[in-house]
Amino acid sequence: MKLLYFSWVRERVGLAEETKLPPADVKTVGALMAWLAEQGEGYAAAFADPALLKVAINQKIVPPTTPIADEDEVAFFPPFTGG
Amino acid sequence: MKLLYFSWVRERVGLAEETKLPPADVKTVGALMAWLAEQGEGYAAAFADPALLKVAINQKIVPPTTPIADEDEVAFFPPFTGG
Amino acid sequence: MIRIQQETFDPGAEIKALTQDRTEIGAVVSFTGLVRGASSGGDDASHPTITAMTLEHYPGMTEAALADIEAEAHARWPLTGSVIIHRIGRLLPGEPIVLVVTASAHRRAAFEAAEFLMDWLKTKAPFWKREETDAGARWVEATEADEAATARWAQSSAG
Amino acid sequence: MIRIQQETFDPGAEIKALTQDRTEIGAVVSFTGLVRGASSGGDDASHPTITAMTLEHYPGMTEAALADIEAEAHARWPLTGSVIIHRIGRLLPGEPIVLVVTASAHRRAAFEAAEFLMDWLKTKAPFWKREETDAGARWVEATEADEAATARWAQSSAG
Repeated sequence: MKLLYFSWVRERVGLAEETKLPPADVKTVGALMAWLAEQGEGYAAAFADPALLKVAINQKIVPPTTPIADEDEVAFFPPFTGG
Repeated sequence: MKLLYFSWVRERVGLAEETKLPPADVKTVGALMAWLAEQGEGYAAAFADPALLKVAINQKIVPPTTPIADEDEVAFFPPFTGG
Repeated sequence: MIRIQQETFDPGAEIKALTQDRTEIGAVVSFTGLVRGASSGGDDASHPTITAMTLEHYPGMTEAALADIEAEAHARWPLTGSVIIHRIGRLLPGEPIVLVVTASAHRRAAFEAAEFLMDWLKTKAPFWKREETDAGARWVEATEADEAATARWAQSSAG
Repeated sequence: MIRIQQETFDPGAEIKALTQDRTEIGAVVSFTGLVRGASSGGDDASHPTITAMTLEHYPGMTEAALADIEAEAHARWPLTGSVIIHRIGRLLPGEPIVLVVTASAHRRAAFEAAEFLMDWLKTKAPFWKREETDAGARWVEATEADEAATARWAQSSAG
């Protein structure tokens, strides 16, 4: 699974992108965020409050209940501030 | 009294501006328009329906009841269509 | 800043002049009005093609009216600058007639002030348009839509 | 037309490109957003001075989001053309960040579509701003005002 991090999520995780395969029982976006929060100090800081984050699967914003698949591109970021 | 005509008022009167002294009993903008309507064919056509016209005294739009003075600049024109 | 002129104008140059060496401006809105080749009477195919448009104005009163309109916009919105340019004389389809530019710290003020300037300019500045069409010439008539567009700003005056 | 780029842009050139050799366009509206030297957190003097602004984005998703937003504007208003340019990278106060240009036969459509594009772009396109100030760096936070500005267009969809 391709994971992308933007803005302060990227800074806290310490990576812009990586490939990770979560355990088989991690089946939704919400479960993925809970699992990522356990992957180390930077991840813990980034995913401490999932309510602050938006998630896109294959470049479409989705709710935490959305199922994930191994071949997905999953991106994590705070709300947009462009313009 | 300096009289100015714009747009189709100018075309009907046949003049862009002229100096005219109305009789002493012509005391308001409305009376001036009625008097001008009697000054010939072009004037009659221009002032036939005063409701179509706007009047400015010294470059400020005024209602027909406004008094006039000999030294005024009085302009007649249809509603504006710029922009 | 107000200009009434026969020659054309460059919206980009006016935007640049308003923003050059400034760091408090967050938003610049420009409106450019152009001569259309279709009659302003409507959009359907039965309307004649416009071949030229002549703008007449009332020298002296025009400058005063535009200065009043610009001052009113600055009283209503926190603008850091503005430009109004209106052309006069005979123009061809595709040529620009009028330019309004507004600059502000925030986008809502710049947008609203630009719309306000255009709406007021249409009904409060002494310009008259004469269209030449393939079916003859006519003076453009003022529209109720333009009156309504002016009136909608009456309620929100800060002045 | 959509562009995401590091280099600056020229609003005048984009306006000209949209109107060149056209006679059905009556109105062109442009919006230019610039980096302000005062913090976006507010206008009072206590806010730190901004020394630079860095724009990060999500390549691929950004292009798709802007194309969707532009298509939505064309579905809602009768536009003859539009341009969205958004810069990325590190910018200094006074530099332009974003340009929106809309062209239409009539002014109301051009104004509304330009405001709509800016409002949607702020909350629906994957950009993030990081401010460097004399008191340190921080990621700009999304505002409720921007969410509200996006929401006001929800009722009037023609799509």
